[in-house]
Amino acid sequence: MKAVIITFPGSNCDQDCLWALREKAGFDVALQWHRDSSLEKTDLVVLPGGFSYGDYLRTGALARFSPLMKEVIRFAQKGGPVLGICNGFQILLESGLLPGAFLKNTTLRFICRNVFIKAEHHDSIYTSAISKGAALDIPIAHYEGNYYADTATLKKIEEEGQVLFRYSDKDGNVTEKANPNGSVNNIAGICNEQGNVLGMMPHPERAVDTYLHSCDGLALFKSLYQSLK
Amino acid sequence: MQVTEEVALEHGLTKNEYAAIKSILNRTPTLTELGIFSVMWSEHCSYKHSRPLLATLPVEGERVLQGPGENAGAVDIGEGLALVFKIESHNHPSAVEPFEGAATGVGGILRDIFTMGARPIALLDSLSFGELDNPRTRYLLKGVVNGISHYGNCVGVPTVGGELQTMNKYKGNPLVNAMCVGFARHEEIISARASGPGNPVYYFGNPTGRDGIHGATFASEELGEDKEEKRPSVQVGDPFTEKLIMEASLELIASGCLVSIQDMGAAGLTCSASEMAEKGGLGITIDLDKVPQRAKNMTSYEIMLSESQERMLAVCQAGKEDVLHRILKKWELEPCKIGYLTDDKLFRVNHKSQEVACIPVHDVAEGAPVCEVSAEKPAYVQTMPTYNEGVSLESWQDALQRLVAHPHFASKRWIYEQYDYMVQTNTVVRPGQDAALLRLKDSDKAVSVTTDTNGYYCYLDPEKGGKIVVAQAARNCVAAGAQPLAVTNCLNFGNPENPEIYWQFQEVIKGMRQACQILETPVTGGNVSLYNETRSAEGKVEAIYPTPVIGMVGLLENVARYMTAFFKKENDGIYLVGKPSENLGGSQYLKILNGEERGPCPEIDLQEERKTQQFILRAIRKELFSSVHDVSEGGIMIALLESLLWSGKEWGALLQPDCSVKNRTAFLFSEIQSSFLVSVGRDKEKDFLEQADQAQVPVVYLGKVTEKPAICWEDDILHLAEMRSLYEKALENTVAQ
Amino acid sequence: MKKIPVIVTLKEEVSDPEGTVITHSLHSTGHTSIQSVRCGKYFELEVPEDMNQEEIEAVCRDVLSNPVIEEYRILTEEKI
Amino acid sequence: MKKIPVIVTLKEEVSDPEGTVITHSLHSTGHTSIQSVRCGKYFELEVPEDMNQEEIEAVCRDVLSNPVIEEYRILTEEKI
Ligand SMILES: Nc1ncnc2c1ncn2[C@@H]1O[C@H](COP(=O)(O)OP(=O)(O)O)[C@@H](O)[C@H]1O
Ligand SMILES: [Mg+2]
Repeated sequence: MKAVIITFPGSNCDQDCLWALREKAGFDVALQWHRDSSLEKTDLVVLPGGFSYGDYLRTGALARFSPLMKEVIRFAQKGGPVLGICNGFQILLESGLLPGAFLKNTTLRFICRNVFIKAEHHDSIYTSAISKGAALDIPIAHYEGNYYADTATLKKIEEEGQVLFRYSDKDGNVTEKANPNGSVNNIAGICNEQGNVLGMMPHPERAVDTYLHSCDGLALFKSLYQSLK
Repeated sequence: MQVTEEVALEHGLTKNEYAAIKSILNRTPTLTELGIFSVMWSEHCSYKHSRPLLATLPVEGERVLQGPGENAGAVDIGEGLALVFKIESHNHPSAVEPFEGAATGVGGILRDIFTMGARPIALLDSLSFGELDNPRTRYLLKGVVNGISHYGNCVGVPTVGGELQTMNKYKGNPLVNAMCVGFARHEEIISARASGPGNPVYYFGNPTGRDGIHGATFASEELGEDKEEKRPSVQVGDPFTEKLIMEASLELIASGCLVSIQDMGAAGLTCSASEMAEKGGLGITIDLDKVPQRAKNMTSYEIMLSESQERMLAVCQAGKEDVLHRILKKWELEPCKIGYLTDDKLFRVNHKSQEVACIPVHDVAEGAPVCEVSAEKPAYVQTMPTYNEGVSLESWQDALQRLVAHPHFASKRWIYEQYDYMVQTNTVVRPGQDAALLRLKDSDKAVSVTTDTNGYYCYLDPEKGGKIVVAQAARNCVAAGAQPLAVTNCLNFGNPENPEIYWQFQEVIKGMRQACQILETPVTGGNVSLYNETRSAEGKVEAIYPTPVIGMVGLLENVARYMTAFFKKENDGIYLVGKPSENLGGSQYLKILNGEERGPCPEIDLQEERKTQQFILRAIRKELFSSVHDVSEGGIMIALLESLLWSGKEWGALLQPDCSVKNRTAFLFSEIQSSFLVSVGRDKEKDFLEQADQAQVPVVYLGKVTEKPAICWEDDILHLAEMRSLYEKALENTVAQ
Repeated sequence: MKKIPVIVTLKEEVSDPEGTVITHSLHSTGHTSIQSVRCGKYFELEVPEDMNQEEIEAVCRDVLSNPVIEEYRILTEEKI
Repeated sequence: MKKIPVIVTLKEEVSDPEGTVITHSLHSTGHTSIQSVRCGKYFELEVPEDMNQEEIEAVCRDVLSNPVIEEYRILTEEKI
């Protein structure tokens, strides 16, 4: 099983994703520089977290012009799985692979801490191995993770089951108190209509062994590994 | 412009120094030369007030790979691995533009680490501010934390620890010190020492602008077209470029194409070029027309003195230029060859086909005359009132309630949750406890990192205070199960030309020296920040407390054995390892609750400290403890409360000390040294007590962990539910008001 | 050369937490007559005199702003 | 009520890394005729018609900008 992680200038979770996917989830992993003109043959593309282009202009806004993004978009359009984490999610929105936009957290502060998220359904390649009803204990670390979509878009992604993760309390209840950043409907992760592209703000690669407070991120990588087999 | 003595004085040089410059050159310096001397001979670059005292600190040890003198120190941690670390201040810029001031401080300390060939793995910040009831102080704190968060998060180095102390002595002059720790294999460590005459010198990173040029108190026409106010002393940080130059530098070093590398920090191109040449006993020639420039029509003076951020200088091995070009291009950086090394030991600067400076390298880099200073014991030390039993005390419950609501003691969550403390996925013990602990993925090892300070103790008794800060940092490492290895330090003081301040400086160093020797934690580097004082409206000058900040690294051979500070099990016995006291001298209790400064500073016996620390480390290895927390400010009471709250569980404690206690409040809040609060499983108690006895370490039984969320001592009861919300929310609420 | 000033603001229906916080802090420091503050971004483009207006619009629309949440306005240019 | 538009920019001598990176990106996507972009902030204050001009200036100077690195400009106000 092969995964390609794309490093943009300013990405800083590429090595963390590499370690988690290779050492903990059993993927063969290659890092590709954003300037490369062609995408290696792969089963999965990961857009990692960080501050591509320093988050200048808008978060994720400048990375979408990277040469390799054209290839990633083509790969996604052909149904290839693309996982965007944190800044990767922001890039997916800016490049139009997913709907919506991000605003600053309502606290107007960067937030780094573990939160709980709940999978909305288990029919996705990203959630099939997550136990039903479980709330996953996974870290967030972002300043602009306040998901926004206009009413029509929101209605559509809710109806089509595109919302894959919501912030919840530890028992899986989706409450206002459990919403760390003001995201509409507690949205933490969404996929496209076909279900092959997922963007999520929480960092599953930061919850993959006992020294890291939680192993719950593994469930997502396991889902992928099994579904893509 | 004609250089005269008057111009030299305006540059902050003394008459003697100006005379020395003229005799070195055998002529009147050019303006550019004068500028070069003025920054290189400033306190910041030359340590002319502190050098003789710093020389007394112990710098040697089995594990020291690199002591003071390079960009950062380095220690061996076995298996061919090393830690590289250093601390720096950014006090002044942060006081005028908190966001950018603090951000660029982080940028500077990161460069000190990666120019050594080490990958930065952790950042820490030590913050000393005035009380937060002042709106300006709150504005400054918010800006500083935001700036650190912005820069550190963006470059992808976790900020895993730090501290915040709030006392009004820092109101006009807050302290912002940042520490960085890096990881390297021995063979990757590179020096800033240049070698090989003829080797090309390259510049990369951001272009040079007119920012940060100080000493420039001239009429502006003489320096360029622009007005003084357009030449800001604070720069804007660019963490994005920093990340690129970090990756590029590490790749350049690994490729073997470099001879040496240095960042352009304080005193910019002047300092980096001359120091690199000096370390190698060489000369250097640079051509300013080749230096990338952001502003138009910059003079040679301006280019040499600019402190624009995120700029690097590297000496390449002749013949390997293509490797350098390829790596820099990959990281989207432009290689600019600006000069070469020479063997004439001269620092030559050309601009517009003219030589604008020609100075013997050694004289400019190392030749600053040491300043004559005298020390005088200040009167306040003798007249400071001391604690006695007549001082009125509150009940311990009321006292705790009030102290926990004070930012000095409240949870620092509002700060550290703004920092990405998890990136790189090595943070085992997160901020919010004692020292942070990072595992090293390539081995079983883990490292503890901490910064500690206590300006108040150092004010009451600088020598004792100096000892305590080192001991306290070591205790924080020990509590995590890590052996303290070495120290970096940032000495924040007032004006050293004032004999009373100089006395504080000298005494603090005396104390630090003894502690570093006895605890075997040599000093591998540091930074000095002087002139931290403010002038009040009435013209009274007030200095900050003498504030040494200790940054320490420790080593845990087996990460699986790491220890944490919070209680783990009901019914575990709670013990004090150390000697209790009822002396409240020097305590935050008196300072915050009674609003009184009363000595004496707590006693410390360094041999006792060492014995206790070694006992704790051995006992952790033998798995005798459920939890270990050091006792520091706020005494046993604060340590106990933190051990309870940090568990995240709704537990309490039943206190039944097996020693005599005259006054409970004094007993609980006395800031005893060389002690730890530990919890021990019932099945381990016997073993623990025997081992302590053998080691001749004093132990007092304090009570046990209970199911009921309250601290009870006979009829005295304090419920914890409210304590928790006070503790968690106090800082955020204070800052937000 | 000329300078083109561009303002990008959040659409009216999008909430502006930053503006809210600034308003709040103005009120708490006594500037109570300031009803509200909204925040946006400002850009100054330096372009040749004869630059094609359509390209400028395209840059504002496709790069400098995100049409999901923002709108842009080009102010009157200045010669430099 | 009236609306007061305020622009805060970095002083000319201060580096503007954001503007530099945006410029660079525009060039690499073919918008090479855009010489440079500088970034700033934009604020829209809603205030009473009769609001004291000095207070507005004070807010711009002391709250909305930091004179150490920034300067502000008040654009022509609009009735609302
Ligand atoms: N400015 C800060 N930045 C990051 N972490 C901080 C800061 N201030 C405090 N912390 C964290 O909060 C915890 C408690 O700090 P402190 O009370 O100073 O600890 P101690 O007294 O044990 O040194 C530590 O883990 C520390 O790293
Ligand atoms: Mg501690």
